[in-house]
Amino acid sequence: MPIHEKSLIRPEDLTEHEALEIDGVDVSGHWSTFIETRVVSDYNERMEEEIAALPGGEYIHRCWQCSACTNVCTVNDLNPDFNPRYWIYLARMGFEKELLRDKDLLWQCVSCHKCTHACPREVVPEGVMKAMATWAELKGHTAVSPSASFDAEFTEQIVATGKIEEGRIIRGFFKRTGQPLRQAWLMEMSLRLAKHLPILMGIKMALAALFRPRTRNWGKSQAAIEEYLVERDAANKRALNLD
Amino acid sequence: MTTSAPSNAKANATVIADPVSADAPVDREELEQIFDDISSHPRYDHELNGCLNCGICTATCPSAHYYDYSPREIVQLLWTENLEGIHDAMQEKIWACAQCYTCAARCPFGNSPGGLVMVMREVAIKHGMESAKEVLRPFSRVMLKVMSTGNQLAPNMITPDHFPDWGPNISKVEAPLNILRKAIPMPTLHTLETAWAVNLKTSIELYTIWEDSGVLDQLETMDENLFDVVVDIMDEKREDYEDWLEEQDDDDDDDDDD
Amino acid sequence: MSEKYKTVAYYPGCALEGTGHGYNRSTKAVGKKLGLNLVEVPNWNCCGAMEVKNIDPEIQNYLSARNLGIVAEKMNVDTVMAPCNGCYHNLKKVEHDIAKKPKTQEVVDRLSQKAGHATYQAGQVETIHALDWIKDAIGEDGIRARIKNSLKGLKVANYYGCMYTRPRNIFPEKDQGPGSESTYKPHYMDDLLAAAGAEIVDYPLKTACCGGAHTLADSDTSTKLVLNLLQTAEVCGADIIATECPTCHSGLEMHQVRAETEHGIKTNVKMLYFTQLLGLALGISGRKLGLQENVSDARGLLKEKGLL
Amino acid sequence: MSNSGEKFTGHGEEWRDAKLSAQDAATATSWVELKIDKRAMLTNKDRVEDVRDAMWELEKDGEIIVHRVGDQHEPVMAKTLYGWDKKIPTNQLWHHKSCGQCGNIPGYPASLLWLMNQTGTRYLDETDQTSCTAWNYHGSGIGNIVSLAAVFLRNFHQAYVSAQAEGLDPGYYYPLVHCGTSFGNYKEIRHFLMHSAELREQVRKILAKLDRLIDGKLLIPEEIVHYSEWLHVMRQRIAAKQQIDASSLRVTIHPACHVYKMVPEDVIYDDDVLDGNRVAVSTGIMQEMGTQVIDYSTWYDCCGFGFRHIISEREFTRSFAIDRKIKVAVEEAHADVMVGHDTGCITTLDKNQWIGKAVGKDYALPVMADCQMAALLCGAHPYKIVQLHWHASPFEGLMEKLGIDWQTAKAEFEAYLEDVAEGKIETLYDPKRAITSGEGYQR
Amino acid sequence: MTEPILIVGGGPAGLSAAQALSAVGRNSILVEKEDRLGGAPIISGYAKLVPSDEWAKDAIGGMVSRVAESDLVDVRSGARVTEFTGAPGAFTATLSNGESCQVSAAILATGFTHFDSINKPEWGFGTYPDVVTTVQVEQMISSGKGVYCPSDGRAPERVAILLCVGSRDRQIGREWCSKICCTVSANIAMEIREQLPECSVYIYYMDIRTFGLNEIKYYWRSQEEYRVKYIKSRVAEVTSDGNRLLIKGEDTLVKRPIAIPFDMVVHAIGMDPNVENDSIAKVFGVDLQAEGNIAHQSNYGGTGVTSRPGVFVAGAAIGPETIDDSIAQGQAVAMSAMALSPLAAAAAE
Repeated sequence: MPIHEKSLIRPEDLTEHEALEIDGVDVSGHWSTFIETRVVSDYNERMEEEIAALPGGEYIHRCWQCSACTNVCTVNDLNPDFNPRYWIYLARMGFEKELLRDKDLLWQCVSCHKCTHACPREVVPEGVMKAMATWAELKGHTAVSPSASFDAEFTEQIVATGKIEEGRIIRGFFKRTGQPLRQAWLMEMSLRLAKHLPILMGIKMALAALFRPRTRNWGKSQAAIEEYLVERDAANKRALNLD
Repeated sequence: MTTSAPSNAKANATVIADPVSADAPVDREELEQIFDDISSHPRYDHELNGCLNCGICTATCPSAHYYDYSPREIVQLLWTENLEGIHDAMQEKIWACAQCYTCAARCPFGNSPGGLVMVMREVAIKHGMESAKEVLRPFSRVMLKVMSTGNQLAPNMITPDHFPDWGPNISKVEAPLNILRKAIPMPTLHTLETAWAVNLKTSIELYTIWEDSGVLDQLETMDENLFDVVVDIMDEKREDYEDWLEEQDDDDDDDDDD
Repeated sequence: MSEKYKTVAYYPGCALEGTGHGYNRSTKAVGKKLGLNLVEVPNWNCCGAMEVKNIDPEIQNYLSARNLGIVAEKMNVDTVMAPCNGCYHNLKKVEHDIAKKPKTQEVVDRLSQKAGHATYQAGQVETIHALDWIKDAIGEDGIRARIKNSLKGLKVANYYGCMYTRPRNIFPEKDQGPGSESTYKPHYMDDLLAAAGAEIVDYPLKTACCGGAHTLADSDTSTKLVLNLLQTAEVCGADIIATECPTCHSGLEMHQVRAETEHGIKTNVKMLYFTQLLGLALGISGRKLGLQENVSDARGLLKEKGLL
Repeated sequence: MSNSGEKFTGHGEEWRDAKLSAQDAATATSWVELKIDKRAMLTNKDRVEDVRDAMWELEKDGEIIVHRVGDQHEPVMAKTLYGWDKKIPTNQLWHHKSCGQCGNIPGYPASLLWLMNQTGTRYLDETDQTSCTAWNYHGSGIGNIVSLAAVFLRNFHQAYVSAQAEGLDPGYYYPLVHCGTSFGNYKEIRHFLMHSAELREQVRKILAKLDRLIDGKLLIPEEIVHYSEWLHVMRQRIAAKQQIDASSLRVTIHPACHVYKMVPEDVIYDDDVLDGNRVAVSTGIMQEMGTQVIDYSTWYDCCGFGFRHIISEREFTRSFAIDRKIKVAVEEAHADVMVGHDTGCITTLDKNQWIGKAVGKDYALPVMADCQMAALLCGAHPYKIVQLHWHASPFEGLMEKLGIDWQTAKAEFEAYLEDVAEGKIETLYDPKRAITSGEGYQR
Repeated sequence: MTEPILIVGGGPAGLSAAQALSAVGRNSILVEKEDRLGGAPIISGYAKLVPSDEWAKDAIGGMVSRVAESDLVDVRSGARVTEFTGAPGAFTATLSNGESCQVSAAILATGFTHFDSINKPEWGFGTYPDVVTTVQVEQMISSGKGVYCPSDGRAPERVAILLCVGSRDRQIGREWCSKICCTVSANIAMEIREQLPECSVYIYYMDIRTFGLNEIKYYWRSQEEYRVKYIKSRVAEVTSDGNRLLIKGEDTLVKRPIAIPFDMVVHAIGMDPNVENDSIAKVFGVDLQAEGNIAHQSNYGGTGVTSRPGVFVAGAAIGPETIDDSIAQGQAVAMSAMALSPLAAAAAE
């Protein structure tokens, strides 16, 4: 007889044998199905420290679970599984397995800062979510997210020249994430713009694409930032016990 | 979304639909009737006083070990009169409860979440809910047994066919069941069809209780076939008993003749 | 009219040299018309936007601090105006962090020293938004006095986005009672455009998010959020959504197109920078305000309303 | 603080002593200037109601008649959770059997009756009784307070009048409930009955039809007594009959939820058993008989029976029984046996071990009831009386540890089965007494 | 000349009343059943008090010596009042040591009794040596030995503090909030973290009631500075696997059952009514509240007024109370007793 409340059990917690005979007795299927417990049996006390050490995570320990962040969250409105309050808690107590169930949601924060605005304890949930996403990437639980690719592309351009150019960002991002540049909606946008864009403007934008806008005498700033980034990268890895 | 987009037609105000499930919406009236039946149940006020949301009930709940089931949630749904949530819980969650009543032994407010689950199960049956029917289906064998004899379980029900998962050693001595039963040193247990020998009159008294307490009506709502079978068996037993009574009268008459 | 903000340092930021060019043009044109001087920060660099912060918040602070440092050291003004919400936010943020977090000051000092320029200390420069600039320097009365072409009959929803108001603690001047800007229900743009004659619709999503950070990284989310903004504006009866940020503005435009091409959902509301609307009221030509550079082309509508 | 090795500290011989110095121990406990009675606040009945007080009121008002535990029942007083008294009758007992016990663990009631024979206890085991129907109610939801109450009072009425069949006065026998669920259910229902005039009226109507009223009134038992309570108060007398040394036996107790968690204020806690910190039954007799009672981390957990689950969702039952009980008893407590005091628990824990092989959880822990173990230690025949062959868990090793020659016993039993087939049946009491009315009744 | 005022109980409230009376030149007789003054903070060996952070032996000890040194306070320790007769202005108190005295009024500062955790056996106290109470941890700290597991003296690596032990629990007839345990527990948690920086401390709570400024100093600070973790869960049972203690709970914020190992479990025990309240009530002829504390009338007409004219009550004898508030009440009630007694005496003449 099948389990009536099956939707209340996670599939990975069920052990079933399609065909099984023990001591000459056929106990296939539900006759030998076992359920694994969902009880959390320990705290992982390293996890909070690890996330606190990553950029944005430093105030995670302040959270007292009032849920103001989740209540105001833009993305939570679209997807109730996107729950900063809950994730912060999981990270604090080290419920690693649980947090990883949502690993592909963590990066979807749109940085609207509503949570940071609402938080009575200045936890900066937005930063903590970024730190958690970074944690999941550095630990190898997730691939580099589109959002992180975008951040990297963006930052690299700034570090290199002191400024960004939007066309170059778009091209660089699509290249990094292996997407075609000729996306229908972008084509349509360009088309509409071209309809009424004066030729002069077109030329200017094309020039900007060729000759990257840059801040003069940027070299020393670039070197200083790059040095800091190497330091930071090493610190992140150290905090996570990675080599 | 923060405000509903105009293209989304507003749901009919009298119908509550779960935005993420494809299940048919339930009438508000039906939801209210269900809650009314729960909250007016004679057990209800005994079992629910308030709630501190402390979680001790779920902490100690065996079902919560395996199911995404939480007595605390059940209590909260009832205490906050969350009609949709109550209806939803009655589809699946209330059947996860193992009825051990550890929750009741622990609750600092003196609630009995397990008792509330029983109330909800009774009401699920009253409303002929599909969930209740589904749960009852595999239970019908023991149900028939208890309703028609007064014993929940009979020795001949425990067979390898029905309990392969209990292994090859249901009995460790090879002998026919009736012999093994007779080797029990209690005369009342020399039975196969019932756990102990039940007096015919006793079964009939129990049947009267089923009739007069509304249990038979419950059964009829849930499983008409089973209901018919039970009624047939009991009618027959009543006849047998009447016959026997008449015989007794005759015997008495005979005695008088002596 | 006060002398306040008569001359301010102008920090346009990267977007105003790209997709936000219309904002750049209209801001300068409006300033000129109002007799306010904008002096561009020499050799500025990107503020770091949202993205650098995600790599490391202190690098972003350094980037923003470098710009403030230039204003403090090389320009004879004590105020810098940033029309872009992102830039404005970041300059405000570094001001806050330098004042409150020793670590930020330490990193900014260290990197500035290595880069060979003066470091920035809290309190040297005041950062304002284009809205503060016009609101405080000219005010509603000043606008009313200069109207050539009232926006009467134009129904406008004002959209401020996230970075102009959140989080509260980096905007100590906001939420200070009557007259001050509100983080919960900002009104500077409403005040100015109302003074210019526009009919301001009650728009509940003034500070909702357009998903600008994920325009490319998670386009579906951005489209959903933008569509909600657009459809709600239409429900509220707006012809125009007035914007005050190049990222929000282009986000609304891009995802309006995307909703149409990818999901077949068409919306008609048009986006205009608030400076473009103000400029029209002040009698500046559409071309000088860069109306032709907007993807959502409002010129037909404006002609209908007799504003062009 | 328990800091003497003598006291129950849980884990048998290897348990670490607290090793507090006398001064530390004094400091640690000096703040308790006065040993406060168990749940002192509740001994004051102004704050928590004792349902028996409500019964006396109703009886005074002429609404009910209370079936008393009288001197003839030779009661022994026990202390309950709040320190209240509970009268446990020790003689003239009416066996209210358990469907699950009789159905598949017949050695359970047989051992109990055998112990009564050994201790000279008079009793009646008769056919005029039904299941309490609470298993059905908790499992399916079919049934209700009215039906449960009517079944309860019908059975207890029969207990009251049964002696008339032997020409004795009504009330001669006092009902002794075998099943933990019946015990919990009857107590719960008695509480509802005492608090609802409407319920009493509904039940009165039904019982009137069945001719089960006394002077038109409901008959309510003064005490609802579980067999394990009888065993507990009889433990010294039973231990006096012990024939087999059990000091090497590591016993884990599985207390039954419906015995000690339902209506907890009526449950026996004995200062001499586990320091009064846990329910006393089963542990008390096992300690009295010299076994090592071993604490384990899931002591408070239920068995996983689940009422409907044992029938139709055994995935839950077997998972819980093995993970939370059997595995812990074997791996943590190194137990030789698990001893319980309720039908469902014994069934669940006994029958659901073998299937653990399917997932590499291969345990073999004998499971039996306290009275079965007590009977065994008093020399009862492991097959003819204790009927261990009905148990699925292996018990042969346990018997070897106790020095019982099970092969010989089994051979004796197999030989006896041949006698049975020929109608030569041995019973614990005169079969005629089992029928008190109707067909087959002989005075 | 009016008779002295009788004060029963030498804890914070009683000491404070005596101090107040002697400050205005009134005589008092202070009867204490123990052989020394100080009440729970001294007799039970509290460590640092909240919210002053002063050691109990200094803070309360100071009060004791001020009272002991006062010529106007007649201290009778090791004695109980066995009889109390008369009327306001002219009462006669008989003591257990056979003495008797004439007093004009009485102040009952008889305090409370710590909840005895033995009455909540499923939380392991009395069964496992490493399950202790907040009072015991206070004693470990105040004795200078530091926090250790009683079973083998080792320093715990992980400690759980369970709040509301003996409070807010109908199962054991104690529905009240004991008011101070949240704050005291946060304080103890910080003390443990300070002494044993490698030890993690978790507090299992239903609500956190560090009222008023204690919020900052205890609840917030314990997290921000000491990284104490708070778990919203009322624990079901504390058992042992033979090595470590196991806490079984539901983390209600994650809606998941948890079973977490700990080295030491601390019961934040609540405040029961004084176990002797029945006899105290009988001797003084005052009413008790349903919960068992000494009943007092509303404060609007006078502080600490009991059902018997001329007999007043202050501090934890009324119900769970903080030390600071007990002290304030002691002083306030001294005023009530003083104001009443000359009037009553005059009326009696």
